[in-house]
Amino acid sequence: MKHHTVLRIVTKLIIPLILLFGLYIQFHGDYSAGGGFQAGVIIASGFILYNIIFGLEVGFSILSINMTKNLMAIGVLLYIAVGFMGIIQGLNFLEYNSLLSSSKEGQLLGIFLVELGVGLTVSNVMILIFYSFNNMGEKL
Amino acid sequence: MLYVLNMTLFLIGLFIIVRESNLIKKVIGLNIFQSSVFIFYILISKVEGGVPPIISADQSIYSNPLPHVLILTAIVVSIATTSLALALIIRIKDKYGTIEEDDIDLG
Amino acid sequence: MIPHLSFLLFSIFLLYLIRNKSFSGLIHILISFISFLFSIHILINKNIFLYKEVNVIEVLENIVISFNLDYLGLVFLVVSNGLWFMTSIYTNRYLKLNDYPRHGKFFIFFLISMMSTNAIIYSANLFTTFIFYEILTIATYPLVTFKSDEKSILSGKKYLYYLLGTSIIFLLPAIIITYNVTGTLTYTENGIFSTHDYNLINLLIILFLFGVAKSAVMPFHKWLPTAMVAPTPVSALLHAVAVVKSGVYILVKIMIYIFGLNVLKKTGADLFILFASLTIILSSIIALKQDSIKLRLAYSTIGQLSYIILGVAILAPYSILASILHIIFHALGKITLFLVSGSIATQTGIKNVTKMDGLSSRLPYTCLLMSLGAFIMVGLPPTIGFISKWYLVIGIIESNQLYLLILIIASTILNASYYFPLIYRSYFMPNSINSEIKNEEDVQLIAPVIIIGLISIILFFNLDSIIMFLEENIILK
Amino acid sequence: MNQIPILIITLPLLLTPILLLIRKINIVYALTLIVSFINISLILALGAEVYNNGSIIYELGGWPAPIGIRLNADLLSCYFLTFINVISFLCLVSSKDIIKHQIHEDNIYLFYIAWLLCNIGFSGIVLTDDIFNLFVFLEISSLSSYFLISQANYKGTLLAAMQYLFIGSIGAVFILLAIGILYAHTGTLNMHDLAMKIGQAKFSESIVFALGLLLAGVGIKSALFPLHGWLIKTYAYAPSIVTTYFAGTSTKIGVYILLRVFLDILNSINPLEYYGLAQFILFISLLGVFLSTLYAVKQKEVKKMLAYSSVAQLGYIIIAIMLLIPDGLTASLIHVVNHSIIKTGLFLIIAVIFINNQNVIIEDLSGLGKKYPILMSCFFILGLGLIGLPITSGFISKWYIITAMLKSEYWYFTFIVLLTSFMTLSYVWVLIEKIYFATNDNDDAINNISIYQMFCIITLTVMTIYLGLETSLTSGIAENISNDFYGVTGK
Repeated sequence: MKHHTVLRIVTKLIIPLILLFGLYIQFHGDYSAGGGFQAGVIIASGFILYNIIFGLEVGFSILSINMTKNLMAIGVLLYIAVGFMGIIQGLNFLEYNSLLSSSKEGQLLGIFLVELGVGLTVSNVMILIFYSFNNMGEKL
Repeated sequence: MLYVLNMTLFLIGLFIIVRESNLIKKVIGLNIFQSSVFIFYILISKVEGGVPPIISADQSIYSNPLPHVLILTAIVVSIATTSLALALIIRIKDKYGTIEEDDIDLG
Repeated sequence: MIPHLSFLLFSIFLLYLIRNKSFSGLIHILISFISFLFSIHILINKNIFLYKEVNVIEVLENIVISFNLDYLGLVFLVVSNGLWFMTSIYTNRYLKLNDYPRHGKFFIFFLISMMSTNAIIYSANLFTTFIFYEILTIATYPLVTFKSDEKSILSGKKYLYYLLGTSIIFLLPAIIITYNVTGTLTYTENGIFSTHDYNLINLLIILFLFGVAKSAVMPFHKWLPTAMVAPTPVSALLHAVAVVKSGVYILVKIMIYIFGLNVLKKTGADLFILFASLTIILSSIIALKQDSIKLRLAYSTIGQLSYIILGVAILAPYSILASILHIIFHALGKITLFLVSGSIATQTGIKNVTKMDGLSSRLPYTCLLMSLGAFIMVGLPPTIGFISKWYLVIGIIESNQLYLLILIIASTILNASYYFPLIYRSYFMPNSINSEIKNEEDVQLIAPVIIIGLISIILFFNLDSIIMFLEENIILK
Repeated sequence: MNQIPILIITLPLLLTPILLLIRKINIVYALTLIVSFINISLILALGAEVYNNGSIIYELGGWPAPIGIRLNADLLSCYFLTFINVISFLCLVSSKDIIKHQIHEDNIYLFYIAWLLCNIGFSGIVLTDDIFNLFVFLEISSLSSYFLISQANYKGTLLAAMQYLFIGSIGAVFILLAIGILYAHTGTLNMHDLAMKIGQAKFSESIVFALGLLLAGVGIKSALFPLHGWLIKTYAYAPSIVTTYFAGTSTKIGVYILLRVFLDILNSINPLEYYGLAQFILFISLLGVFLSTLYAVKQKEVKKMLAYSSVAQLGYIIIAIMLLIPDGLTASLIHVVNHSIIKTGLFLIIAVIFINNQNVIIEDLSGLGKKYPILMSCFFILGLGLIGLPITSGFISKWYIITAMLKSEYWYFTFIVLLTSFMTLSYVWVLIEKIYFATNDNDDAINNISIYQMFCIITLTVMTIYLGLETSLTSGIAENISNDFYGVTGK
């Protein structure tokens, strides 16, 4: 669809906005509506839009299938690593209070990192699903 | 009344899953089926006169936020199920050349 | 007890290691001899060994695998181990003459069967008995199907379904009910039932009677004739002595030590008498129609086993004495007959009664032994079979159940009418098939049988001591 | 010590992304095994702790209930955890040589990830103290199990996976809806809290509706009689090692949920007694036991035969529970473990010998007794266990089940149990006869059974005999649990 000029221009204009909105949702998740799940899906939708318009080859050059898998894994790892921080410091799993000196800031940092992990994983999973359905030959 | 509608949706979904032979339609039925339950959760979270549960000074009645959170998880599960089902359907199409359950010949 | 059992267990492994060697038969003889020595040792030092309970492992709450020996068990122990020794000599020769493959396997399972028989004799409670009862069934299965042809596999299946099936459907629930009602399964003097719920006891009696199908009480007797496809030593030792006798032994133990004679006096003894009498008569009638020697013997066994049950069920001291004597005497007589039929089949190929014409000229000693066995079975003097029947009659008179005399007389006539054709044909009918062939009688094959025959004759003239011993220790207790 | 419950879930969870990054078969295999092994030791430690000092409650993120999500490791959880993880470990150990033949090499790491996720799901279901979390873990395990099942390249595999997906999802949604209704009535999702509040909640028809939904959902998961169709297909068409794994675990999870929900959480309203549910299920299960045993007798395919036998054995378990007496619960708990071990062993032997063969018919077993003497003696012993003959663990469970039935008001049904166990004898014996007496005409080469697989099978066999002689591990703990269940409510 590269030759649809309107689509191309509009897409180029709109993708930064989508990503920005995704990031907004991501970072505001800890004290208002939103969070990693929604943000991940929104960011993925921006990326998928890009793929639809400019073709899969371009998409792969930015983010290959293996890369999405790796990022997915890293997202989960981040989540669990934060969880384990609590255990290492002698508290319960996912207890963030001790991440920083004051418990309130610790809470903030903890939920932020966890949401980041969730967002990373969700967006990459969405992209991966998109990729997989595109190359039907390749197995999930 | 809403609950009745909701349960109608529930039964429609169930009916499609059981009745349809086309696997894609079955997946759609499954989605309707699941959505009806999600809507049920949203219905029970509604509090008379409540507003969205974002804390502000001039409001004291909120809708119950917990079911929303729960249903978020359930939606994720539903997405996973759907995508897995679709992936399976693609492989079924590859292997048997059809997605009509009745036409698949195992013999 | 424990050394004896562990010796047998150890021997299984020994035999497994040498299973492919030709001398495994000799080892088997040696093992059986040592086992026999063990039983003699226990007999001599009975004051040390008897009534010493040994617990092995507590499986469930209050349910322990444990061993204990009483006088009743002692009698059976000596008989079965002695006959095992004799049969093992015979078996070794028999397998060689008949060219059976896989000797090693045969001896292993034979040994396992005898070990379980010994364990059944030693067992101190119903639970232990049940465990080894099942092991005995499974261990004899490969022996029944030893020929591995279609017929024997089919018979083996029938054998297994009958024995395991009845034990699953009748015996197991009977044991569980007993445990739940009484809280124990240990064999105790005078029984463990104190309940007066006679319906329950009658139900249990039926369950036990059908459940211990090894005692071959009708209607679950069919396995015994089908098991006759097995090689003769198996039929002889296991299906005339070890397996069926342990079935009867278990029933006798259940009657005396689980229900207790006092309870049986009030209710239930009639049930035993009813089924036993039916079995005695019906099996004799069926035996009349059998042409195959082994099948005739099998149906005769079914009838004779019910004599033992009948004897205990009459509940008079002398009838119980008769039962115990009959365990010994029937074992001696029937094993003689089976071994003889096996030697006849091995040496001449004759398996049917109608083909036995003039056999005595070909196998004189064998036929002599056969007549001896037949006399014991019918119960004619001067053989020991007469003694047990004598005491049974005394018991019947003592307990005033005179109608049973008719039964005894009828069954004796029937016994005679299906045993005498064997003797008549082999001695007095002219040999139809080429009478010129003079068979050499195989010494190794016939020697153990002669010994058993001699023992039975010697026993007849030295009965006082045995009866004294039994009276002192079992009846008067 | 008190971190153990979460570690049991998170350690494998931590491993999954790492595996996703590594993808090398051998390392993946080794790491999976190591983590599973660590898990088992953790579980044993946890079990010992719980047995001695009572249940451990773990608050995720330090939030107290009912706000936070908790894990609750009580005796029942530990009991299920232990055998599920041991079976998972044994199957994993023997999986390597089998799946190499069935799955494309590039996907093997995904296979192990899915396996781990499935096991995490099982562990999570058993450990969680939050009824919604139970649903989430259930879905985690179900989704990964759909994936695992679809990995074989047999003819009907994909369709079987698809059908399982649909019916499994329907079951899950039923459970979800039921949870929603319960939540609407009580306003809590925490199991302890729910257990307290459900008694005070106003009675209404919708609770009955929720119970029905729950029963249907759980019934699907545990292959309760009329809902067992998926089990036969999945067992027959899944990769053989997955069948082995599921035979011992997945349906038992259904049993766990049944126990947890109906006998623990909802105990205060006596759902089973009050609505006559117990009797209904009891009759249905009796019918189910009888019919599925009959089907098993008629089956020509070994895997389907064993699958029908599983349905029948699950029927025993459900029947024992539905007697609603402590002995019944004890019996069912004992049978859960014993049957798992026996069935896993049987399926594992089939899986190891017939690596590429989905359609194993009875004739294929001909003459195996000579080819694999040790394996087949294990098969024989496990078969005896399935029948329930003495000195195997199957005997102990049968003893308890019959005892329980005789003690209950349904003693006259004992006859059906006895009859079906006789029928079990008949179909097991058909196999054994084939193994030892039939001569085989096709000279297939003897598979190389690796020493690990041998080790697993022998371990399972030895466990069968050990649990048949020394019962304090099963019946002792099971009695404790059922006393807890029935003691507290004073029945």
